[in-house]
Amino acid sequence: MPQYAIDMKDIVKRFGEVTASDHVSFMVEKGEVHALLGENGAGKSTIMSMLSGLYKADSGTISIQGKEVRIRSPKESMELGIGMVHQNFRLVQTLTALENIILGEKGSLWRGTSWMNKKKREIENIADRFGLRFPAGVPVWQLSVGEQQRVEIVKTLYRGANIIIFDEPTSVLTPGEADQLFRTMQELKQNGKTMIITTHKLKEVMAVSDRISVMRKGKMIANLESKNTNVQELARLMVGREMSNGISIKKKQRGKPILEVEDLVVRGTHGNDALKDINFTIFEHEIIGIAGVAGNGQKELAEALTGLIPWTGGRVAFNNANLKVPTVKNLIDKGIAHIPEDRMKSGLAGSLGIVDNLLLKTYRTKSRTKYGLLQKKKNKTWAEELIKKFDVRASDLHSPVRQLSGGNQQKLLFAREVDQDPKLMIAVHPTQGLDVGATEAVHHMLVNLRGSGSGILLISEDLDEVIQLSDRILVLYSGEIIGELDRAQANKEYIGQLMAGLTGKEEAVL
Amino acid sequence: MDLFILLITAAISSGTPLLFAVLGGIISEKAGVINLGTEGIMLIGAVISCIVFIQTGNLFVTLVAAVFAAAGLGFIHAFLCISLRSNQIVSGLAITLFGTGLSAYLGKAIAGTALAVSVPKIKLPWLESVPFIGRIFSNLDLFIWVSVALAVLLYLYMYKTSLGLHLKAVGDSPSTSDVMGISVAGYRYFHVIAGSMLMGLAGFYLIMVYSPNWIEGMTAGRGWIAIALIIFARWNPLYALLCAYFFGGLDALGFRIQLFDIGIPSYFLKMLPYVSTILVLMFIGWKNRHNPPAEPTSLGIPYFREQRF
Amino acid sequence: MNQKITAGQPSVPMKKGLRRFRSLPFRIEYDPHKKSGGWWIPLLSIGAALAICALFIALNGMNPAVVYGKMLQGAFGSSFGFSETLVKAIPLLLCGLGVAIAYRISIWNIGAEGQLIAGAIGATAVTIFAPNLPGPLYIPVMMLAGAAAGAAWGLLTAIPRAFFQVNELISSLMLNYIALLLLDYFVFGPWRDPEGFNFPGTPIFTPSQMLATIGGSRLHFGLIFALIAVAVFAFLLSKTRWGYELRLLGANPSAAAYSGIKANKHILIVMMISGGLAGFAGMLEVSGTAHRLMYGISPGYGYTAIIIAWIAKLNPWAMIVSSVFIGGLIVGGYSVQTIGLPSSMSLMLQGSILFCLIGGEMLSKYRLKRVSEEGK
Amino acid sequence: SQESASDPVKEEPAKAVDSESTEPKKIVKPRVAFVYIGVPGDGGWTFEHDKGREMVDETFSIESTTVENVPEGPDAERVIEELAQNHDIIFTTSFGYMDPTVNVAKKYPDVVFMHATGYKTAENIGTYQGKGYEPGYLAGVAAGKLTKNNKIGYVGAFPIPEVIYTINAFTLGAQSVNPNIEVSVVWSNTWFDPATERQAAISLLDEGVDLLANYQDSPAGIQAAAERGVWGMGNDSDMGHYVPETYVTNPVLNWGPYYVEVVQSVVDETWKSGAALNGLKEGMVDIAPFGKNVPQDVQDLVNAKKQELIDGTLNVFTGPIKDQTGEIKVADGETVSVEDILGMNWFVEGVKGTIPK
Ligand SMILES: Nc1ncnc2c1ncn2[C@@H]1O[C@H](COP(=O)(O)OP(=O)(O)OP(=O)(O)O)[C@@H](O)[C@H]1O
Ligand SMILES: Nc1ncnc2c1ncn2[C@@H]1O[C@H](COP(=O)(O)OP(=O)(O)OP(=O)(O)O)[C@@H](O)[C@H]1O
Ligand SMILES: [Mg+2]
Ligand SMILES: [Mg+2]
Repeated sequence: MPQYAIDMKDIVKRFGEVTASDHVSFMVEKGEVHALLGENGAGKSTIMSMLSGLYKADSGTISIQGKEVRIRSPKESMELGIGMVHQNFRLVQTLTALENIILGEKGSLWRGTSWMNKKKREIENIADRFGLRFPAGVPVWQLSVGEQQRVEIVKTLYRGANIIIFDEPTSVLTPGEADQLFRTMQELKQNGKTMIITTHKLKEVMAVSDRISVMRKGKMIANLESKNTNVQELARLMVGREMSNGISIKKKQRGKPILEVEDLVVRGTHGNDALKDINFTIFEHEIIGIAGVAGNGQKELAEALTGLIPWTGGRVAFNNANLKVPTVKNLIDKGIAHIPEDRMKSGLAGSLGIVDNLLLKTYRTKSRTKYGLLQKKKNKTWAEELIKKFDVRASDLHSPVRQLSGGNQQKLLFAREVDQDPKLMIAVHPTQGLDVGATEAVHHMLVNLRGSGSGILLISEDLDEVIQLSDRILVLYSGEIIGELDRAQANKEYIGQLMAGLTGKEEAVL
Repeated sequence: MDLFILLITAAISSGTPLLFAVLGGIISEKAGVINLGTEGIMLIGAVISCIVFIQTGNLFVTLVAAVFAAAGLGFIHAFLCISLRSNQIVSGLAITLFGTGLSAYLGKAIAGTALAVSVPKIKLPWLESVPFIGRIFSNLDLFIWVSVALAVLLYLYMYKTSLGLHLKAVGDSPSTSDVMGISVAGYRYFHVIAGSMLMGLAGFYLIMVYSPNWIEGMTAGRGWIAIALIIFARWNPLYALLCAYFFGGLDALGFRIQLFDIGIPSYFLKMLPYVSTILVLMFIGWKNRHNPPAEPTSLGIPYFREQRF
Repeated sequence: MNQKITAGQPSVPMKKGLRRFRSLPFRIEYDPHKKSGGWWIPLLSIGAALAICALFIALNGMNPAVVYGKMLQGAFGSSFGFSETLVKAIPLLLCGLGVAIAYRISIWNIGAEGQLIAGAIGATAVTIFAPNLPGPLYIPVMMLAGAAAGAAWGLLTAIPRAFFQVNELISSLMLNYIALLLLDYFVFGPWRDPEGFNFPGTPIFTPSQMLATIGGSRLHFGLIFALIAVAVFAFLLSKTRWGYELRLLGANPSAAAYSGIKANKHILIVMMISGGLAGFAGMLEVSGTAHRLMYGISPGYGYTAIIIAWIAKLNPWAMIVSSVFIGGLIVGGYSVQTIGLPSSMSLMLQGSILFCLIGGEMLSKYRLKRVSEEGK
Repeated sequence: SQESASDPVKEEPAKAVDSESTEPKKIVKPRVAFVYIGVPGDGGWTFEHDKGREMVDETFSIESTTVENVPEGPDAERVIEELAQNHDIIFTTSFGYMDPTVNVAKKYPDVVFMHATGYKTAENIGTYQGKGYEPGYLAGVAAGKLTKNNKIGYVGAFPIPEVIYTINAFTLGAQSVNPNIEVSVVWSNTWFDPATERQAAISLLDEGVDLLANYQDSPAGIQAAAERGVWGMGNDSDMGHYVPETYVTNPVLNWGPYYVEVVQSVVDETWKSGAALNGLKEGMVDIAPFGKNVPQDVQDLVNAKKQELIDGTLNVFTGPIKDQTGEIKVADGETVSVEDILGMNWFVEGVKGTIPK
């Protein structure tokens, strides 16, 4: 009988009405990399959080390294040698990356500059070693999501543990970084560490894991050896139905230009130019993909084009008319839709219900309000239709949308944005953190939108996604477009180089 | 020059009771708990000081008693806000109501009793000959130095020690602190109670040095001013020092302008500290318009580990 | 730095034989999903508060039952007492609504006191500067002036907040003191009743400047306006487009920005309404009860209003209850003095009731949770 | 005896209330109530009224009702009305209770209302007030003798006549023994805020005054003075115990005998409405016992002046009196009428300070 590093038996965990873990048993052998799969909301994070001491199980037993334990706090979990990379980053936004990493460290009370410098070197070494670089001395709120993810991982590695849990560590990493992380995991495995990982990227799962557990709706439904399975089977297990094999995109004749961007300059939060002399045009029936490592101006591009931040130079024309003082409201009225980078931060109001969230963009229109009064009844039926059409699964229309799973939140967002009949859709990381089923749904929605004549600006770090969906791909590097490819030219390796700032052209010239 | 020196002296003396309370408020809010009970806690500190001093005549015993009585109220606030996760605003207001009432109740018997107290003055003869600062600093009472030392120590504590880093983390992101093994409730309890102790110390100072006899409601709104000054000081103990003196100084300045007899009604002169605070804040706000607010991010929000955000 | 991966060494030492004791089959646990209890929770809480204070009262040598009886009777037991309680509840309710609307978009307005005073000054200004208006015009004009002055005072908080990032907690508090001093200036200075032997107050209003009262009591028609304000407030927030914008702004400011809502515009509007309501209350106070502007026109209504708003959880209808309740507590607090209880006791009682109310409510969110399910 | 000062509002003093005598109900134990603006523990205004109340309680073996901390607005009216429902006589002890008292008195004709420091009387309302300027003058005499540099400070509470005439009387008293003195006035705009009052005092002390008088109820001002070894005078009650070394004296109020007298007259059914303005002679006002370091000659001089005031040979506000601009305000030999004293809003020459207009 193998010695389990983790042996969870018959775990039940309820949140109010929801049973997130329904008599789940979960075993992880010593020294293996174990992947935990499941749809959004299947209960993966819940299981992991019970190991990390965040949640307390209602019933069931947990044994670590063969000893039955009761984990009552993250601290106790740490004492048991468990470390976790959290899906919702556990970072203090106002502290620097360095301070975040050393947070909670006991020992030296006095934090003089020399001590801090020593730690900084130590941490930069680790970051270098794992290929997860980030500026250590800058407050976290100034970092991009990708950088934050790297901090979160380095933090856990720095603290050390015998059992390391990675809850969706790769959803905002570049492919290169993800590969590096997998290599690190192999190395850790060699050192005898036990690891659990969740990710919605099934190829990654196959590459990195030794064994796989699959959950669905709070129940543990399968436990397999990686070498005895394949991506299709996993997808079917997770979703409970057969998955199609990607989407085929029909070639479309592009139409009139919708958005022309000329020499656009946008100032970033640090006062430097986040975007420099950007030029591109989006046509009808066209998806333009923006590839690039997070923090190279994607966020600013999306925000400038939706009126959230002003631009400092250049010209933007929409439907052949120059945009003068673009306000958010103005651009919404003109037909620009936006799927923001962080759906819970700015896309949705978590404490409000579905109807209120669906109204966010259209509440000013005649059909939603009349004489300043909300058309309560009408809006409700409208919302019901929308969530049916977009397959948003929710228990009722009024409970806070924060309770929806990530996938359903994203579908809700799409429902709202697509319902405006947008001429232009700006979608930022639209499938981040979504399970295979939800990702497929989102891709379908984007393709359908393209089919109906809209232009789409797709900003994503998922290269596969960009290559699969885009008619043309622009690569952003430090605020500039350093490469443009069309679908035929798209090649993962070459784009990867461009993303790293190597144009290659220079070499050719030389 | 003379006027200036006198004004600075007055600023220090009228800023000091505020300073204690502001420092108390700062550490409490740094941990994420707003304490609107300052006024009530100061009053309890004052009345207990008075009672104990009449009984014992010992300054140190009095101080300890005042500080611990204040800690008692602080504990109630901490329990309600941290363990029960109640609304911090209401709890603080309740502390003020209760503290005001209780202090009046306890002080009934001793009202009007003069305290024969002499707070030691720190004489610095070597400073006396220094032209400007000599006159200001060579003969201040012990507790002014205590308050200054507290401000400096708290500054070092908050910005230069691991505990201070943890404190900031707890106030900004309790959920992160929790997973990093920092006891959120522990830090919050400790700092709310310690903050209340400082507020009690403010009451102690008010009655022992400022006006050595108990009068009902003798804080006359200073607790509220202190709460406002926390924000003014941007949660920084050293700024708190400046802000308290700035506020105290303007308060004192008003009376002096009255003496110049330039025909501005005294009411308007008394507005001086309030109006200038707003104006200064507008200036600071304009300067910092691109920075995130200095306020602890989770101020006023109870923490529950299993809560999703 | 050695090349070995640091992650190999846990920075926290492993503990052998981690605390493991037989624990009870139940544990007490906070459950945010639990609906807060029924009507009996507040009653129970108030009961607990009364029990605590009974101790102090008994220590004071009095019978708690007698004291509480007197208190209840004083506040609600007679038409006189009840009408007085309502008189108190009017400004509390209006100011409570005012601060609540600001709190809904996370503007921590604690300046209702100053806004009320500004309203009182504004309404009185009408009587001073327009002594010859046709009688029936006075009340409406004074109402407008009061609300406008309160709104202007609210703007003084809103503008620094919207354009200079000045925390409204501090500016609204400072403005309270400024308003008080302004009041002092007027009543001790230029507006002092020349016939009044320098009593710090304006001349008494003429009958056409006073609000009509109901029956023989001092309860004035401000009550009707306060109730209308509640209804309007509730309607606006739940039924209108504007209410929706506020809801969104309160729930998630960056989502609001993303939908094209201008936060600053709403901060200005909301603070004008918030101040306007308090200013209106100020008008009612001078015209309805004090009948002149005088020193100390408000015994802290603006501050008490914060309590009114919070214990009603910002719900306008619930604020009717909370304002009458707190109003009764204050009125009853004076009543019990007539049987010898010191005034301090009523403050202590108010404090204890608040403690118990909020504590009791949260306590009801705890439940006994079964730790292990045997069998299965 | 109840000296009726000429009633400033009513045309004539109220005539005997005889509506009551049609149905005589003998009061055995008078039911007495007091409404206080502050708390007895304020050590000043309310403290003195409460001392008076104690005297009433002792004399009649009763326990009178007190309601403290009653704001001068709608609350006052309610409290007074509630008391009127079951009391025979109600003392309302702050100026701001005037209108509430009048309003309630209309509804309760059988109850006697006594309003301190007001000016509106009615058949069942009497007013009473001490001649604060008499002891104020005496305090000034002591101050004039004691000051060495002729700089005297005065922290005024609010710029109302009561305070203004006391400051004027104080200044006149000081000038009577020392024409060169100057009285600097600073307004604290508080009755009861030790920290502010202390700052106000310090601003004067920094100016170099060597004697400081205060009108507020808290001893904060004289305590600040004592720290610098400067003579101090308070107000309303004997504040000697706070600063025994530097205390001079100050005006005090003494309501007890008057209260007993009024209650007795109500019991005897001889009470009549009126506006009592009583001075040193009647004992309603006095000066506190001298501090232990006040030289005997100063004490003697003040006592002599006191006797003159009692005898009526000395009148505080007798001309010539100049105002701050140096203009003659009261001609030689003339005296200021009671109405004008009670409404005084100008400073005499020698006062440095402004009255906000
Ligand atoms: N803190 C919480 N409070 C309330 N309910 C929760 C909480 N955490 C999880 N749940 C519930 O548990 C269920 C499982 O959530 P969990 O986060 O474990 O899913 P997941 O498998 O990690 O999904 P994803 O792939 O989106 O991360 C959800 O349906 C949710 O209702
Ligand atoms: N505060 C909450 N209260 C109740 N249920 C919640 C709460 N937060 C999340 N859930 C539940 O958690 C489940 C999973 O949601 P979750 O937040 O994990 O989505 P998500 O997949 O994590 O999004 P992402 O992967 O992008 O972070 C949902 O089914 C939802 O019901
Ligand atoms: Mg998860
Ligand atoms: Mg999730």
